[in-house]
Amino acid sequence: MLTEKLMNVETGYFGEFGGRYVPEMLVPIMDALRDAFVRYYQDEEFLAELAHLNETYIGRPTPLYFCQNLTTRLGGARIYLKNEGLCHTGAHKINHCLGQALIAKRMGKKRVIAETGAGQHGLATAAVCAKLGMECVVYMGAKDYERQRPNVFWMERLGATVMEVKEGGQILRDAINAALRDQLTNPTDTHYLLGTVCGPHPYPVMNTYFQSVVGREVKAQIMKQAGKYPDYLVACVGGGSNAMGLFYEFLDDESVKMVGVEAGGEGIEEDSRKCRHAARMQSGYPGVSEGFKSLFLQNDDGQIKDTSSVSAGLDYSGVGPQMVYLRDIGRVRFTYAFDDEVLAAYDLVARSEGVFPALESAHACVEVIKMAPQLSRDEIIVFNCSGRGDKDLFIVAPRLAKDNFAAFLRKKVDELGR
Amino acid sequence: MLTEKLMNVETGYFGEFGGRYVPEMLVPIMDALRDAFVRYYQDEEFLAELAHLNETYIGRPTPLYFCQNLTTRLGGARIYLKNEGLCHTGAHKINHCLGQALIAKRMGKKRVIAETGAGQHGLATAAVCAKLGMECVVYMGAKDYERQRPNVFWMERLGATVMEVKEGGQILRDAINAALRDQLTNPTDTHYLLGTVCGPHPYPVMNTYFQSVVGREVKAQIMKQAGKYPDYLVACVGGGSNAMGLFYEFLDDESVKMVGVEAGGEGIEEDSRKCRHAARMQSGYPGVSEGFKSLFLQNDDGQIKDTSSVSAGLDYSGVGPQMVYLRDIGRVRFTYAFDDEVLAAYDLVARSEGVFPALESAHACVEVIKMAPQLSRDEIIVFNCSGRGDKDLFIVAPRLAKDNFAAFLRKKVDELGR
Amino acid sequence: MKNQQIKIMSHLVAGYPSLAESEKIALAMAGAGVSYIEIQIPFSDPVADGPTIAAANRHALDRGTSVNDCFELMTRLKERVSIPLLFMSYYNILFRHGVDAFCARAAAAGCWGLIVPDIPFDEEPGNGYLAACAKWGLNPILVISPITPPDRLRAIGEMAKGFVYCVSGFGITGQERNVSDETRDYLARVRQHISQPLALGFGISSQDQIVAAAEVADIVVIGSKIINLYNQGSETEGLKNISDFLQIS
Amino acid sequence: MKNQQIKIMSHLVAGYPSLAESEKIALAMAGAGVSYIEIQIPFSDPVADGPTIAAANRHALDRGTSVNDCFELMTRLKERVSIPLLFMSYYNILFRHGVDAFCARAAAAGCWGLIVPDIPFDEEPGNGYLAACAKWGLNPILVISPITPPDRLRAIGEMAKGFVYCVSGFGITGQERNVSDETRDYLARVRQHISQPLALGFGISSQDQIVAAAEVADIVVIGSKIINLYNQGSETEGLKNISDFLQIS
Ligand SMILES: Cc1ncc(COP(=O)(O)O)c(C=O)c1O
Ligand SMILES: Cc1ncc(COP(=O)(O)O)c(C=O)c1O
Repeated sequence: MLTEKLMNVETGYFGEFGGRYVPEMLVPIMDALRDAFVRYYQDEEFLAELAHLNETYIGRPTPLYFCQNLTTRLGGARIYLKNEGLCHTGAHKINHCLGQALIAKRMGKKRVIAETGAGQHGLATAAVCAKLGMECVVYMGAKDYERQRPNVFWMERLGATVMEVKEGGQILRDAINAALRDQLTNPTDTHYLLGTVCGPHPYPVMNTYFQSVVGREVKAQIMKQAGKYPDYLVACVGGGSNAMGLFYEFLDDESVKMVGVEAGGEGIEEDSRKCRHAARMQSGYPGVSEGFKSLFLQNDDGQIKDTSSVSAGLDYSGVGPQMVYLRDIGRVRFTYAFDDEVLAAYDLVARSEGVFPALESAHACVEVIKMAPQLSRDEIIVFNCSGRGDKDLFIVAPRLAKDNFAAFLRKKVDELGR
Repeated sequence: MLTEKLMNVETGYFGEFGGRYVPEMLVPIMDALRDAFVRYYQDEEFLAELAHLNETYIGRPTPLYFCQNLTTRLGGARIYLKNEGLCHTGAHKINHCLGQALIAKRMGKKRVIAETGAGQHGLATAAVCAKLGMECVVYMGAKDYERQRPNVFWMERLGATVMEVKEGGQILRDAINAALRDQLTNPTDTHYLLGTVCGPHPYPVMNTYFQSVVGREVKAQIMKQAGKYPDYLVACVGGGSNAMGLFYEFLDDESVKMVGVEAGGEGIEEDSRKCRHAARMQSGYPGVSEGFKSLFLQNDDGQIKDTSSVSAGLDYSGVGPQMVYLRDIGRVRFTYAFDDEVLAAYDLVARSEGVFPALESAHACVEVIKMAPQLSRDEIIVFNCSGRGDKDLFIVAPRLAKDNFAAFLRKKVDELGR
Repeated sequence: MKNQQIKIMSHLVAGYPSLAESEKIALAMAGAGVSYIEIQIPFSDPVADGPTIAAANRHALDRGTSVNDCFELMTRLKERVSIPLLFMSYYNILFRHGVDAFCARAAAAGCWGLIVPDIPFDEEPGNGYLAACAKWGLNPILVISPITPPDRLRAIGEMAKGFVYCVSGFGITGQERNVSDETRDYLARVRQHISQPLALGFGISSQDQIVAAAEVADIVVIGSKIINLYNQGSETEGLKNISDFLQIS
Repeated sequence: MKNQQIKIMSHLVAGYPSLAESEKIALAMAGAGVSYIEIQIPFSDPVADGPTIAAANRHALDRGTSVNDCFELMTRLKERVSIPLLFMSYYNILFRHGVDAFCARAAAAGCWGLIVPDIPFDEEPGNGYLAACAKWGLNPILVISPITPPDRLRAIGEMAKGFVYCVSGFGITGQERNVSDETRDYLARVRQHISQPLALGFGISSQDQIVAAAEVADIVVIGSKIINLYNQGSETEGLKNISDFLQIS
């Protein structure tokens, strides 16, 4: 069964992808983490605490919402939105943050480190660390640090230390590298709280496990609301955690088709150093980096390329190994959405339903908007609205209301100058 | 029974407060609205739709969360936080927005108008109007428009028209006046979606009804989690909607004590035109304005005074008539919190629990922090975290991280300049 | 085309632009032959007024105009003009003062009637406002609108004193309106239930409109137009503008 | 206090600051009497390297240094020096090239051994990397750390060729460490399971440390210190700095 294959806690391989390609120093650390995961995810007391905090802290279950207006407008399949944007801290990321932090605490770890790009994962990590009373250090590329200052501010308010990473391209990849180095320096007291279904074993299975609550809820909710399983599941794919979350519980139901949407950025072009997109499934090659084997956007020499996307959360050159496996066996179809399509979809969903999807999630919307009219009214699409879109103010406002927003910021700057 | 007294749909009076002090032109409109409310809040089909959208759109029930760290730190009563910040659009306001909009739609209204100060109520209104396919116009004082530009942006993205009100002090009161004028100009096709338990009858009872879901959930949740009712309920009080929401279902349980917290602003001082606070229960006088009889901060001539608070949502010179009644009969104790206490509480809750309360809600936190150590470990305080605090970025960041935030904004301005 | 038939009630905001000027404006109105003068006591939250009058309210308050000033203005004017003078304000001004005490002082100052748009006749049990007006011999001018239902028209007809103020269309003061067929029908409908004289107001802004309004109503109310006239030009020009405009009638 | 006993492996990043300079640096090292030279093929994501070496990686890539360039550098150097030359890189460089093809080319270029920190010996079923090394006669230098458990030490001891690279403490390259009692104990523990020579590395930055390290280890690894020495002063000064530092031993 696919669900078993993708929860391969033994080796962490999914087909040829996955694994645990870490310096020897980290091998015992990863093994201990895997063992702890295996122990706790079958431990009643742990599961009870997780369930309790899922409910009372994160706010689960998150709603499954029928997009009536969008459905009518597109005139095809019935569209449902799984609103992970209503999770505490505004995105699905906290599902695996909470789970990992609970394990780390039981393992006696005192300190949690994390990487973050846009800041969503860092924010969720900082929140659960505040809640669980653990020290928290978040690595962030200096460029991201500058452009995501509000999230830096929030993380700091939560008591986290945010480290500006000045190496490399000063973006997410450099933050991951810095976090890995921190883990190498502090292998025993520190838990690296990795933010997606990437990284060395056991992260992909562990995060899949903690995210799978999403699909489990959808199963019950869609049965209640529509009396049948969805025909299609659609999710954006950065590392793959929100997609795995939505897909996992349905993997063994062959009638449920699945689509992953990557960042098409400004176009599927690239040179030997940089992509204008982050569509790993389109032009990535098998590789090993940051601790796991998967597809990476890389050149012929194996150098990882920089990527580009309007959504920071999808702007990453690697992708989760389970995702690649699911593509290879034909279980999940992959496509991509361009930045301008994403902004248009963001707007359409906001106006039609009164919901702002995160720019990441808006990639899924693009595909839903394309698919729905082709399908019949009996068919159901569920897409994962993995986060809420108000986090993207500083990206969206300058594009959609440039002058007003600039005037507002200028005024704020003047006030602060005083 | 108190619950019946406060749901007085007949006259809308609570003791001597409340009523429907509107120009004759609006009398039939308010009567029709009252009749529609009376009809629909007893209509099964309406209630079923409301319940469905409460669940699938707003994301109800919102969690009741045990603040373990805060409880331990304060060393007294057990503290629970009702997290209305996890409602769609980030605050409890959407509870009555959805309810009112559903009624308005059934009444055949095509257009919805609303006032907003900070923008939360406007945002929630714009969202439900997008969802229900109704035209939406939001009035906002020009000063608020300027300082809450991000919310203007969000409302516009949701398809609402945001009207800058340049009359008067250009703040919430002027927006209310402008909305009332609009209603006078368009009495039949337009529903004025009023944002708290103020205004003419039937708004206080109607909004109380739609908000009472909060306390109803708390009842079930606290029984499940703690096996007993709370000893204290604490809520901030702007107009009073989140307080009524939390309190209502417990009003007839005399063992449950209740505290309302107003904005103490910069101090309980005032002159004949302006208050440095918004503590109506401290120095307000009975009056009639904006359609209802209640306490208003006003001078000897009956001129309403301007108010001041770090939190836009509490920065209002009137207060809901039910609140005043509950104070007069001794059912609810009222106190206030100063701006600097509020910021300190905001920080403490964020660091201790990983949750940002809205600045409004942080007023309730101030009181909880004062009360808890005085109480025993057997006692339970539930406070309403009426909204999430990330909406307050532009108020909090300049106070708590001025230089970094200024640098960030300057950079954004430069980027936009290009 | 001077028409001695037309009765006009013209409006001013006490304290706009100053108390002294308000007095001059009132005298100019009386001199131009209006039948009633409506003196608005400025209020901080004038919800039933349009932008022009709302701004005048605010200006008057910013200058410190008090309720007491308004009583004094009334007293001074009453000594110099003989036409009925009314106070218009919002209910909170009366309420805070004490409704009975307010009416007593108004009557003592020589006030003829009160216009308080935000206290519906049936709002307060045994409406203290109407009782106080009766007690002190003031005419409570009740307001109606095109959507006031027949039962309320009847009730108003029974309670009204002096005249009844008909809002001429949906909306607030200061928006231009013509006297349309709808208005004609509206007043005809009102007359079925109300025998008192009818004043028609809200939005009259040209002399033609006055003439047209006078065909259907007994009294024509001129509100924000006065302030607009006053604001055009210097003080003396303003007063002359008002005079000229009102003398048409 | 020249000590002929001390064996040193010194490290450079191919292409930092240029391929031509890398060649000169290697020759200077050989001239100073080191026993092994570790030539790092730059990689975009050098997770096991500290800031100094990571920056050198990036610089080399920014200059366009390719894997092919590194093979050519190896070939050229092998013609001029006789000590063992090793390639150090990350697994993706080998994997993308094809592990077998990579090993073949490395061997052909005269490479003596490979250091690839991110491929644990037991990672891939029937580890193709170790097999390819064996096939092409390369020494796969395995890395261990103070927390490597005994069973893994034993396994490594069975598989290792050439020598075993012991990370001297928790952490990444470039942080100062003394040779502490802990390090002494650590190497003693390792020797219970591993008979191959032991190289001690990661963070050695003074000549005193080299001497101390040489007491417990067979080979002393000098990494980011070399780059720091090179960066102090002009090109020629840099080369001289490296020479001087290494000649102590
Ligand atoms: C809201 C949201 N959605 C999606 C993603 C992409 O990550 P993943 O593919 O792991 O879900 C992110 C990453 O930051 C995110 O913040
Ligand atoms: C989050 C939040 N809490 C509280 C309030 C105060 O209003 P009320 O007293 O009606 O709950 C507001 C008003 O905007 C608000 O946004």
